[in-house]
Amino acid sequence: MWTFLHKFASPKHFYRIAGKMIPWLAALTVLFMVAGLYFGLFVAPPDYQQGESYRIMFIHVPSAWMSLFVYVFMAVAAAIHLIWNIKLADVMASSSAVLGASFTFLALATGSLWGKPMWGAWWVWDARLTSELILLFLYLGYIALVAAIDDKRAAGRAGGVLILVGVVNIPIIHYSVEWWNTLHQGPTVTKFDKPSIHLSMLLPLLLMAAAFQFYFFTLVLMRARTEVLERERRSAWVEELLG
Amino acid sequence: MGKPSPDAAELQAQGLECIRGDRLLFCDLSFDLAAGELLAVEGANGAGKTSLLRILAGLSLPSEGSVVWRGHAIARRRAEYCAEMIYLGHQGGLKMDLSPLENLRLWLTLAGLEANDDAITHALATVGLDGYQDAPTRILSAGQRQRTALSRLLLSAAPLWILDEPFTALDTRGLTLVRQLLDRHADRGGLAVLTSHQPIEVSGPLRSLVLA
Amino acid sequence: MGKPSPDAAELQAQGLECIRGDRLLFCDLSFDLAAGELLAVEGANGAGKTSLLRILAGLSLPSEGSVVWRGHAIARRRAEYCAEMIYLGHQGGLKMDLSPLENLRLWLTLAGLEANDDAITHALATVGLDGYQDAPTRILSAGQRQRTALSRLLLSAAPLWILDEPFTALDTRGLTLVRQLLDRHADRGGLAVLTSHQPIEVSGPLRSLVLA
Amino acid sequence: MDSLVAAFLALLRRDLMLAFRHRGELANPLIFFLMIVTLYPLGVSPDVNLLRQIAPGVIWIAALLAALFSLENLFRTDFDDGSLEQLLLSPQPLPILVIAKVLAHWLVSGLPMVLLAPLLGLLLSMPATAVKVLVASLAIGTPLLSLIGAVGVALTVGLRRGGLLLTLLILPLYIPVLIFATSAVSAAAAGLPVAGQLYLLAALLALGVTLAPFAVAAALRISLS
Amino acid sequence: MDSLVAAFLALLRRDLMLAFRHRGELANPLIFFLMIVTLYPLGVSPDVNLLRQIAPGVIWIAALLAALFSLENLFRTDFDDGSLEQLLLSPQPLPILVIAKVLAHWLVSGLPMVLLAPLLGLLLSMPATAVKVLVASLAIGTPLLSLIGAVGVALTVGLRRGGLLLTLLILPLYIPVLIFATSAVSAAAAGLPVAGQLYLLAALLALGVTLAPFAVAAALRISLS
Ligand code: HEM
Ligand SMILES: Nc1ncnc2c1ncn2[C@@H]1O[C@H](COP(=O)(O)OP(=O)(O)OP(=O)(O)O)[C@@H](O)[C@H]1O
Ligand SMILES: Nc1ncnc2c1ncn2[C@@H]1O[C@H](COP(=O)(O)OP(=O)(O)OP(=O)(O)O)[C@@H](O)[C@H]1O
Ligand SMILES: [Mg+2]
Ligand SMILES: [Mg+2]
Repeated sequence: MWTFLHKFASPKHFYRIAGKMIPWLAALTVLFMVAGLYFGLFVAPPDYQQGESYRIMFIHVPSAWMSLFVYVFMAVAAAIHLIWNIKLADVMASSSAVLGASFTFLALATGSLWGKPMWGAWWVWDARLTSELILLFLYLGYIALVAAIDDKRAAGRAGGVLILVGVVNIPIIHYSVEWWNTLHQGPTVTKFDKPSIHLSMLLPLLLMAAAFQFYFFTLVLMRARTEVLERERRSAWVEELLG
Repeated sequence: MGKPSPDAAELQAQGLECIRGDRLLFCDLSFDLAAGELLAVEGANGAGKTSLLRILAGLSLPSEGSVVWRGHAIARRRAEYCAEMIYLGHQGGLKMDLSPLENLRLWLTLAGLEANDDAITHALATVGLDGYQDAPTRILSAGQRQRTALSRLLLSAAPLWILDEPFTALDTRGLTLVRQLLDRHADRGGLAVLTSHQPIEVSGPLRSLVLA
Repeated sequence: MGKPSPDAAELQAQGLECIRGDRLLFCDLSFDLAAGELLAVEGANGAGKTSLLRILAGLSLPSEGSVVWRGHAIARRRAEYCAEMIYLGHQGGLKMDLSPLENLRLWLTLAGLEANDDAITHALATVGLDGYQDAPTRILSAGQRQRTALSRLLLSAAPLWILDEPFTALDTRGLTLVRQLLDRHADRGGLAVLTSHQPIEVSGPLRSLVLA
Repeated sequence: MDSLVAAFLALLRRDLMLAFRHRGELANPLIFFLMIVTLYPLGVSPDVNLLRQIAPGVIWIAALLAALFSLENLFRTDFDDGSLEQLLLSPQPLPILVIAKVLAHWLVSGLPMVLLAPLLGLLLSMPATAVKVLVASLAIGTPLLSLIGAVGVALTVGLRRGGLLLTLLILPLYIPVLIFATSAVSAAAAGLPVAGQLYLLAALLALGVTLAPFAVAAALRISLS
Repeated sequence: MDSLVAAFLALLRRDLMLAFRHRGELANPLIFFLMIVTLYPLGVSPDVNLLRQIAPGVIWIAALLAALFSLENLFRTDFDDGSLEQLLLSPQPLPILVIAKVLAHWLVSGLPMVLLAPLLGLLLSMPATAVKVLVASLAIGTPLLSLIGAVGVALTVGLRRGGLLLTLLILPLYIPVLIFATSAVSAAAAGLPVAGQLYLLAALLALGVTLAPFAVAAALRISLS
């Protein structure tokens, strides 16, 4: 296992293995996405309170989850990079940032689309909404910092430190709903002991969540591959590859 | 470059490589330096002298290779290495709003040495700053600032000196002074790595390393 | 110092006095400089060379006396004087985030000259910065920055050069280059006031002014 | 004359280029304002009525702070790298060059605020009429902030750690601008006429544009001597 | 060990000395803070009820901005004159030296605000119980601001014109502090218990004191390499 990891962590092997994984991941993304959309849009019944508008949940909730997940993923990668000095981890972190920011933006946009019928306003200064906005700022801060430093190695490590420091905000975003009584929905799905959501709605939600996960990994690997090529452009194997 | 003689060598550069931006400044650079040896790093403007010295001082990391001090990679034993090394870069590291005396006092304490005002005043007088020890550094001339920075060499017993263009802005008496300091350092078994675009005339042997 | 010969003199210092803090750096300092003459200001560290040059450039005011250019006190005709003079101080006046090309382009325009990219690229190549014209100045080495600053001398036809330690950080080829520039400038009837702690070897005559 | 125009444009261009060289920088003022405005619902209260009430003041104070924050860059970096020295040695009239620099500063720090104000007003639920006046007051007031700020920076540029001293010098001069501007916006929200305050602001701006460049030029010469 | 204590004290002393060398500087953060707070009655509304309502938020936001403003001095000047390089070359453990610098920053910028808060609370007509909690929240929160800020500055110190970038990096990290602190003060004003929020702040501070110095040290090494 360890040797496999080490092998995987070498840029050359990563490039090759990732190249093989991408088509499979892309196929899974499409599969889950189609299934999720089908169950979500055609099978799941309208909500007894919200009618049809609740269906935006199938985009909103997965992207909100992803916005948090990607940050944690980046934090883990940054930690690996800083502690063991594995360059590939940095490639992963920096390739994820833009995706994370996009998911966050998507959660914000769909959330405010949903907020209009639900709360009568596009935007309210509620704890969870605000903290999601802050998450967007965290991503943007990382992107700006990395872009501002010329030296790639230094940029990666500086960004890593920033990401790790920002991790404190993640639990705050997640628990903000419990700490302050706010407008936003409390945990409905993540209460595993007694899910307060009907199965016919839960199933498409989970399918969509899985689809988003696969989508993220597909894109991250694709971005990481170009990034690896860019960084290793001076090495023998890349020159050989590009002829 | 001299042959590796690992037993005597105090400072070793092992296969150093430095890449800045797209340019490879040097690669596979190795040398050993034994006690009492002075090494002049030479090269045209932009050859990579400053980059090399910063790597030797542990301020930046080489993209390949490592620097070894008394048998240990410096990245592993940073504190011990820093206690035995003085680095003087292009900038003196002086606070313009403090006097030379205050600047040196802090520097000595940070270096883990005892800050003795008499000793500092004496050192400042030696480098020709008699009467300036309490003036704010801001008003000193370029050469006087350089002298203040150099007076550290008098105050510490660190065996390794890493000096980036120590002769900048010095007048002829200043030059002589630094040369004498280097001579004495080598006599006592100290090591020094330095750069300079002016000839370095020391009485002992001076090895040189040319960066192309 | 040469005798005053007011007719031929282009630059005149008349009874200059400079006091910094409590110290009188120089007083009653007068000299004349005619076309084609180079003046080396000499003196130990802290003698007041930089202070004098800044007064000559009109950047600071002397406590007594005045600087006269072609018969007029420079304080009166600042614009005309500035158009005919180049001052290079300890700092190059380069923006680290811009490329040498961009830096020079702006400088030329500010100096009221036409900024011609080909001419600038050519000048940069002459000072040995071929291939660096579009790199951010931040990444240049100390000597390369100095060369960028010096390339102004190639681009302007100003008759008066005021150069504070132009040889700093230059390697031997850089030194030769600047010496050649000075020679050519004198041949063409230009004037220069400069300081340096390194010997200034020019082929023409070099007057010198020693500050004690 | 031609060479003066060329110098003016070149300087303006350089300062804008420096501001936008780092790819991200362009978006920064935007995010800065958004963030400062975000602090209020969080720190004060998310209550819509309250927010609407404090909105003009909050946006204007943010504009003021943004100007203050970015002022350091106006001459400080030029001073540190010696290019201010070279500016003073240009044969072109210094006050004109100063205007180029101040203009660049406003384009980077003030203009985005003017353009962003409608969005911020919306976020803080301001009424539409008030938003219009807010935009107008920002359009007239922010150049004034840049001009006044430039005088302060020019005076303190030679001093190390002038940051706080600068604030001390400038904020009292900013306060009249703040008062006129916010009172115009509040008047608009209350349905009252606002022309008086806006004319006053415009008069101040006219005064600033004619006098400030000379003050800045003089202050720079003193700071560098 | 002894030499570590000596180095710590010497660095602390130097930074304080630098701050107080210019006679005026000592009063500056204080005046800055006072001024920001006075902008509100001017810019927002002099209505007492409104002011009382927004007071905790306003005071805290001012504290936050004052911290942000003064941060530049924390490492930037040291970087520019090369003394940061020398700090990194000290054989003493860098995180400890970082603590000395952050402590000096807090003593100059944070402590005055804590001491001044009762006066400001009075000026904005806050009830006495709330003022007490305000002081407590500032006492726990401002060191946290200095610590978090230090990380941001350390990350951006090598970059020219880091001002806006710094804001972008730091403000998101400041927001939790702001939220807990102001919610404590509002709770106190409403007669609710506040121990929860203050404990949380204290926990964050404990976390900050133990972790931030390491993050700062790492960031400094990266920025200088
Ligand atoms: C701009 C507006 C909104 C934003 C920024 C936002 C943000 C978020 C975030 C960050 C999460 C993930 C929480 C976590 O897993 O810890 C989430 C989940 C969720 N949101 Fe929103 N939201 C918004 C509007 C809405 C609206 C209007 C509704 C519907 C009433 C809604 C319903 C939900 C639901 C049901 C969940 C799943 C909760 C769970 O089980 O964890 N959101 N939202
Ligand atoms: N980020 C970068 N990208 C590309 N090139 C760089 C970068 N940083 C530095 N360089 C180049 O690296 C070279 C080495 O610079 P260094 O300062 O080490 O030279 P040096 O030998 O000390 O020169 P000098 O004698 O002028 O002081 C320079 O040519 C410089 O242009
Ligand atoms: N404000 C001041 N108060 C007191 N003395 C000052 C002040 N400013 C400068 N000096 C002194 O003036 C002298 C002249 O400085 P200047 O920079 O002109 O010297 P220089 O000849 O250029 O020296 P170098 O060869 O070192 O560059 C120095 O001794 C300096 O200490
Ligand atoms: Mg060098
Ligand atoms: Mg000098």
